[in-house]
Amino acid sequence: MAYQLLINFFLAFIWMFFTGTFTTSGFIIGYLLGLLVIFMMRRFFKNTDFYFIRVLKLLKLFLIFCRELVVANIEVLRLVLSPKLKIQPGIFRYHTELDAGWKVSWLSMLITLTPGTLVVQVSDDNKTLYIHALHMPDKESLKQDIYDNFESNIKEATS
Amino acid sequence: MEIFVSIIIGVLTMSAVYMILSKSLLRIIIGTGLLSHAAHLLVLTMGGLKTGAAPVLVDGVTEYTDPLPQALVLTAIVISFGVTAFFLVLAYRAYQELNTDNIEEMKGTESND
Amino acid sequence: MNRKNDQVNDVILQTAAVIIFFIIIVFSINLFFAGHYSPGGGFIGGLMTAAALVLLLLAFDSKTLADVLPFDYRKMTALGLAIALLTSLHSIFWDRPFLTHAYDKFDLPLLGEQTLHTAIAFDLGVYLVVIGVTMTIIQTIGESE
Amino acid sequence: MINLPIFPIVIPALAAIFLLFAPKQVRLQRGVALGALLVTFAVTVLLIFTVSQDGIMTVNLGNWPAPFGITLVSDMLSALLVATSTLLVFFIVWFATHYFSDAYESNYVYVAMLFLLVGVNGAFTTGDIFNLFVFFEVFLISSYVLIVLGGKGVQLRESIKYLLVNVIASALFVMAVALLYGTVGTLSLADLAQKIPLVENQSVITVIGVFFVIVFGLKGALVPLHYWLPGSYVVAPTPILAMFGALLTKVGVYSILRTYTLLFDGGSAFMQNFLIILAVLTIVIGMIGAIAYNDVKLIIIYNIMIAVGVILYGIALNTQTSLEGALYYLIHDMLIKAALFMLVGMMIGITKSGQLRDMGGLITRFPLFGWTFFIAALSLAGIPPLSGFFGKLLIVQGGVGEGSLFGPLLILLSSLFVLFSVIKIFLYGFWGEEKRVYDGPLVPYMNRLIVPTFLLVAVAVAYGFGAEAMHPFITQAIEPLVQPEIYIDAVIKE
Amino acid sequence: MLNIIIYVALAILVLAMLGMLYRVVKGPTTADRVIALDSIGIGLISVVSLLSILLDTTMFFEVILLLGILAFIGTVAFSKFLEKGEIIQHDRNNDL
Amino acid sequence: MTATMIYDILTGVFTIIGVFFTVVAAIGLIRLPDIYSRAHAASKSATLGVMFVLFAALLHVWVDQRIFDARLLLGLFFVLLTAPVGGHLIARAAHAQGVKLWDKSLQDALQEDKDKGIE
Amino acid sequence: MSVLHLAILLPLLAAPFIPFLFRALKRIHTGWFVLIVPVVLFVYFFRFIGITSAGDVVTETVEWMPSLGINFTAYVDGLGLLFALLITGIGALVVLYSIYYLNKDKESLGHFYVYLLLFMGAMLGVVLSDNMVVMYMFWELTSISSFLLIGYWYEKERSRYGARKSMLITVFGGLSMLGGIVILESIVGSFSIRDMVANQALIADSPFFVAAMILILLGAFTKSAQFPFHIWLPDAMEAPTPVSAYLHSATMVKAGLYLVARMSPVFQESSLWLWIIASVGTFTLFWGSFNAVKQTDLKGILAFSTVSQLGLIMSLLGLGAAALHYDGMDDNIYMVATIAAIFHLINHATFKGSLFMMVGIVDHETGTRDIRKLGGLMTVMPITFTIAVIGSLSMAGLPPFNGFLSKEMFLKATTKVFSMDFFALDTIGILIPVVAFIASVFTFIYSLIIFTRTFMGKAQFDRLPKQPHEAPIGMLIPPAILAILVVVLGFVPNVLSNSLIKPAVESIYPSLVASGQDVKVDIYFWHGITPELLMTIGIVLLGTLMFFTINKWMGIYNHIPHRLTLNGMYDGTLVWSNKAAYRFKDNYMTGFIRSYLVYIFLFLSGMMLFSMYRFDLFNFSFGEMEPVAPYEYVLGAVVILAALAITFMRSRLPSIILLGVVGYSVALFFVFFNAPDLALTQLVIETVSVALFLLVFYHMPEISKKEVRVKFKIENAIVSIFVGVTVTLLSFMALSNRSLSSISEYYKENVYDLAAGKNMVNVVLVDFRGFDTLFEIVVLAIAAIGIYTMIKFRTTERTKGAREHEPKK
Ligand code: NA
Ligand code: NA
Repeated sequence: MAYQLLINFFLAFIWMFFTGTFTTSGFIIGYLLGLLVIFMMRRFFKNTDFYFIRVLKLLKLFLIFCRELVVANIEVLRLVLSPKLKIQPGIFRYHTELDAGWKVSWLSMLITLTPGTLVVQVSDDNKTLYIHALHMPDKESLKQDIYDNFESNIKEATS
Repeated sequence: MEIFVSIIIGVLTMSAVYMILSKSLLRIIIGTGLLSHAAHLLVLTMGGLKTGAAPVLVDGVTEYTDPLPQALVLTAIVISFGVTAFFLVLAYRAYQELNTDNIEEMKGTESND
Repeated sequence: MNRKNDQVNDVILQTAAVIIFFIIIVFSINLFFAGHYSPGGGFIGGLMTAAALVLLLLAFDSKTLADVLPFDYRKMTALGLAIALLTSLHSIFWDRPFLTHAYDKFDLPLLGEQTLHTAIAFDLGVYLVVIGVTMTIIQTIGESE
Repeated sequence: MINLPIFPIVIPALAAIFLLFAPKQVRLQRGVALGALLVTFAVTVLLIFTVSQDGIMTVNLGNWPAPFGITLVSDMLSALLVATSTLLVFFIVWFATHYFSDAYESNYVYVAMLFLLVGVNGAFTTGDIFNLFVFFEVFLISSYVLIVLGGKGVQLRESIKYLLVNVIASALFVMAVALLYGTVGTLSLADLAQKIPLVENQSVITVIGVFFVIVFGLKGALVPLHYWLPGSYVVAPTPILAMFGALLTKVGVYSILRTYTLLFDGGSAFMQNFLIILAVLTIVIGMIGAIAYNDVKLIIIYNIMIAVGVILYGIALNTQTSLEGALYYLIHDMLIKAALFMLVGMMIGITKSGQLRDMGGLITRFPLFGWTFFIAALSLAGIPPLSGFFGKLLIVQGGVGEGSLFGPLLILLSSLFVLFSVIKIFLYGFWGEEKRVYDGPLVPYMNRLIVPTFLLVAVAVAYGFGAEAMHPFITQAIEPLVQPEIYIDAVIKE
Repeated sequence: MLNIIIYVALAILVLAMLGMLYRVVKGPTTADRVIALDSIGIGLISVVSLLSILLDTTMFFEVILLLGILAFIGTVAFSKFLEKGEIIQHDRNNDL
Repeated sequence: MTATMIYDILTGVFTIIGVFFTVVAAIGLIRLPDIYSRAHAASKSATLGVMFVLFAALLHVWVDQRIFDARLLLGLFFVLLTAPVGGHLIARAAHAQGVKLWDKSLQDALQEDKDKGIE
Repeated sequence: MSVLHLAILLPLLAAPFIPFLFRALKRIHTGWFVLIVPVVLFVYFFRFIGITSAGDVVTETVEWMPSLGINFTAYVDGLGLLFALLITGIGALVVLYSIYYLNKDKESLGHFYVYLLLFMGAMLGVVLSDNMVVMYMFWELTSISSFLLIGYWYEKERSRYGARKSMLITVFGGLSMLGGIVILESIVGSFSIRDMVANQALIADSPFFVAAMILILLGAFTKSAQFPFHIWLPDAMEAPTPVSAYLHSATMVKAGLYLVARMSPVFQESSLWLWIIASVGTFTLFWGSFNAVKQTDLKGILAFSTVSQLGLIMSLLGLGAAALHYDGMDDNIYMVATIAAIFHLINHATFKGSLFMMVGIVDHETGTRDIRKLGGLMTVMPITFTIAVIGSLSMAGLPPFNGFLSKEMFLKATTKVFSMDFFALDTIGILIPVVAFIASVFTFIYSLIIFTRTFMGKAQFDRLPKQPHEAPIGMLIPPAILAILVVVLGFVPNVLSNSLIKPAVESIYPSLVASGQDVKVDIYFWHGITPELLMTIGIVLLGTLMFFTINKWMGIYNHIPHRLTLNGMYDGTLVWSNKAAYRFKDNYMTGFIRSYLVYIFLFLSGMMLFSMYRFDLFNFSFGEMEPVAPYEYVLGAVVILAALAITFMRSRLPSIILLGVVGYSVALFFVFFNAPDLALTQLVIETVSVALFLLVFYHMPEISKKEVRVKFKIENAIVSIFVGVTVTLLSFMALSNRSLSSISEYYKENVYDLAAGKNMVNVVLVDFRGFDTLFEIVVLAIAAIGIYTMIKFRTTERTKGAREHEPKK
């Protein structure tokens, strides 16, 4: 993916150099042209997918995240602002299948950013996340949500 | 505005002096920090507050706040930072050597005999 | 992994720190160059660069930082002072008062018309001193423990 | 060379910066520091002669017209003090190269000493009240570094007090500058002097002036702002102490001299009376202190206060004669105090104690040392024709000329206390029976230390004998103090 | 109109920050204080943003980013301080 | 209704939402029972609040001065990036310090594992 | 530089060569080289007699510091010449004597003769300088050389004690004299004594007249050992005997007399002058003789005797002033006092010089000076005995010696007091002859004691440290010469009359000389049966009676407790002043920085408020100002609350956090004040500072929870409120008085065109005021270096290279 990205940037600069337009718009045009070239040549890069697909997957992840952020924030709002605190917090374990530290980090950040859950600690082997939940009477469904919304998408985007 | 800030400066000075007169070295250093805040605010106040836009030239703006006190305060802030840092480390070293941060236990001995 | 017991997994911090480091560095360079025209300058730029370095220190450790960026910050301080002083000094060779800055507008390839100003060099001195000083202080204190 | 006034500041700074690159090379440190100081001194001599021929030199830094930039002003007063300070630091560093162990020398001691000189020379030269603050900070932070160097427990303890007082003083300095800027709207000393008469209510300026005197008085250890002085000075290593004693309090006194004559002399006698009271108190407390102790360092330290009080009295009178005296005395005291601190430092070095009861008979083994001390002591006491005399004479004359007897007689009486205190050191340290055997490698070592010390005393003696030769310079230095227009015109050229 | 909204918003923001300050002072644990401080830092960003709107200036946008950076570094430092007692480690794999 | 007015209204709305969330964060900080719960309020309600306000400022500058200010966008991104890390670190530090969960909490898996010596 | 100058400076110029001679030529006694100097000078000055006796003076001027009015004007008149001859003449004899007295192999003659020559030169300078500053310089040099000579055997505690005492007292006097000199200069506009004499009327009219007189007299009295300053003289006897003979009897102590004589023309018309000098002199005369009797050390007797004799001469100089108030022109009966003073000054030099040398011989040959051990030496030391008898009897005032003549004149002068109908002398002044009579009785007694107890009575040589025998001839020659002079002057006193005494007296009465009067000096033995002769007979009778009944009344001396004696007071003062000064310091220099700061803050606030009150600056008028926005009020409240809250915090973390709150709020204020650069900087600095606080204070203890005294808190609160209010009021004051506009307009107008920048603050920082910034970063750099060394370089931990200094190879 990095290789492809590099080539794309290189193409964008080449474009700017040829046209003599050293501006943001010049770069964007060059970039898009380069993207087109790479897409057409995608079979040339063996064993790897066209990188823009991954970008799209990441975009999807981001959108899901945004949705979760809003939905969950409203949920927290309800909890916090209700006259009587009806929360049942606690820390639970979440086993992840992600295989690299940075992926686990991203997952943790997403989990933490969405309300109601907060990663307290990552185990040494990067396999277990200790998550604090504001309201966890049904922790299995929480785990499932995390997996469905984030982990699976991260897997997909980075495989 | 200047009157209000002058009062703030007075309160800051007051707290600063109170802290400086206490026994704990930490409190004393905090006091010096407060005192320099007071001094810096005083410089700005003396230059006149909010008489115009931020002193960065922008087309069409003619009234700017006096840049000189700002520059002076900037210099003063940096200097007092350097000194405070030094002071802190001195306090730390003094604690290591003397095993106290109580200024009263650091009574001087101007020995005679 | 061979870690002592109290060393907990900092993977999240470290992952984020690397990204944030670059953001801060870019920001600090921007602050440094923008100084003459908008808020910023060598001083605040230097502090931001130092902040970026401190973030690495926090997320990793001083040995790691020293391996990656083998600077002697005391010498960096001295270098900064030398640059600032020599920049101030250059004018006396033209028999102008000390600290007289010179500037001119140049048309540079790629960058277009730019004002080159010896004040920038002076500010570079300030920038280096601030980094050097901040890092010297922090490293010295850090290592004393 | 229009930039001449900048060099006494820049050369030591360049040397110090250069030495920052090679902290562990002790020989390089010594050589560069001494070399730079010699060159600087040569420049200051050139500066003195240039100023004496062409009048006040000014440098509008950055080529910005005064009062918009910072202007350096080398009048004769500034040039003389800069030259004296540089020469002193040269001797002190020379002394230090033999005095300090390598561990000290490789821990930036010369760098800090050079920067201290930078600050002092800058303070003497600058023509801008805020820049004065900056230079104060330069020499203060250098002094902080020097005073804690070595990090013994007592040292750290007393350094805290020293720092604390000075940090407070610095904040007050900023406040004072703020009030002045708020009232007059400018920072250049000359411009201030020019605009202050335009301020509607002159008494506001007097009040701000009192604030400034208190700020500078804290540096100059004027009673009742002197409490920090004895304790913190006594813990500093000898060469450091020599620098502090000779230079730092004097900068405070210089600042009062400069601002009082230039800015705060108008309006009422309030200011003058205030200064006279401070001077008298300082002399009296100094006298009491000087006779109270049997610790050689402390004795000389309290003598600093006496000197400061005497000089301040001359300043306060603000007449041609008294100012001449104050300046004569100021330079004398810088030279001789440094020498005396070096001398008592050597005594401590030999006997391993600062207490007189542990000393005795030094003159038998070290005659040159003993006589050097004796001459220095007499000079400090103002025995003619040694250097202390003429300044004191002029100050006393100034006081009598103003119709006052109390001040002049007090100053004369203080000489007796000075003599009493330093002769005590001579009697019990140098005379008397030998308390220890001072053999071994100490002898050649002391013989090396005595060289810079002796030469410094010789300079002081020459200064006394050459009082006449100095006189034209002193007169020229006083001119802008008596007639501020000279200063103003030199800086603000219409 | 917008100015009034901003004014009111500013006032509310400051009040909210005062509430956070309550937590700073009250504690009870240091971590509570740190997190409240972090929030105040974030709140300051909002304050400066609103002030920029109010004063019609872009002069303070650097301040915004700076606040973010400082709040973050501050939080990291504080939590390291709390957790490890030292903020900067020499060599985390070998020392102690 | 001019475009400027619409933009102004949008700016106002974003501001109000942002401030609202900040207030929620403050209330959360005050009301919630333990440090871990409060960390939630701080690390997301506050974040969301500031993001809205920043967006309002971005919009305003864009409309008012025709500047799309990258610094604000960068700031937005930065807050988004750092908030979760900060929240995580504080919670972890508190736990390492031995700060107990609220007594009505359901479970503390981390403490269980620490006790077992796994973590 | 004239020959005269060279002559005066010759001893000083010769002094530096002495140590080299001493070291180079071990075999020859250094004294022989030194002797050349006084001999040559004596011969040189002797030639001046012709000039001065003709009423002329010699003046030579070397410009030294013309701009300060200090020139080395050598001035030889009768008075100066008399002293110059005494200094060089006695000097020559003393040097000769010292050659035999001091062993060249045991004593450090290199030092001794340097001091002696310094003294000789200094003394010549004193008596031959017209410029009073130059005279003062030489005056102090005599004190210093005396100090060095008294402390010659510096290992001995008594030597150091005596040296210090003499120096303190004489330098005190010297400084007083300097004060007087400066006052006189301020009146006359010149340091020249002749100018002062010429402007005597001007001085007399000055309001500072009395002050100047008293100050000058303090100089004279201390130097000439007048009561109560005489106490240094007996202790000065620790000096080697040649020194005692020279400095402490013949010359230095007479410098005070010289000064009084020299300044008489300036002051003597005042009644106070006469009164002070006459009464101090007379009392000293009594006190010295009274104390001499109880001494057991021969040198002690001589020391008090000298005090007494100096008092005598002093009183004569005082009484001589009456001459100016007497209208009878030609036979001025009061002038006899002055003539007697000058004559006795010479006589005293001869007999006291010989007596000191005699005592030196006794000491040298027997090893003691204690009259309780001595006795019967007459048989073994006949020559010495003869010298002693001549000297003593002359001192006692018996004929046919010179002492008799001058003593008679003295008594005559005192009786003249009866006829003085001015200055109230005819009433209370009657005490003067009475006291003089009593003193003379005691003088008679101790004079007898000197030679009877030493040379007569029972010999007890076994109690002496050495077996006594007559001294070597070289040692006897100098006292013998003096003794011969005693006799010769007794018989032919008038050899001196016109050559030395008359010119000297004329110097004292320039106004009389100017008015054409003639000083008649005619000294002769027999005046007939005069009151003074009757007094002398009475003295001899009463003295003899008392001498033989001495054991009956010696007890009176024991009734004065030591503490109340002047010596006791001197010692007590030194000890007490040291202790009291220390206790005083202890009381306010507590070593507590807090109390120091309280003083400093109180002084600051008190002074500022007082001066504002003094100038009535409390009515403020602010003019128009920007209104405060609501959010600014809120932020201000935050700052105030946080600042106040800090003072109540009892643990470190909240304190630091609150400090951060204040810092951040200040940064926010900077935003309000349109200071973006400041806001940026303040934010970062505040953060770094807080981080440093945490870093450092992690290792320090919690703030002590120990209950702090309420009083302490209240004190602190009062001081801090005081200071806070002061600062606010100062700010109000400045705000009310902003009449001038700032220089900043210049930056706004020129920042882009001339400095190519837009951010004014930044351009000010790197360009307009780049110099500030340059040294601001220097401050930062030094701070960092300091922090580095503070942590890395600890002498306490390592031993190697840890000491401040150590010997180097
Ligand atoms: Na050395
Ligand atoms: Na060495």
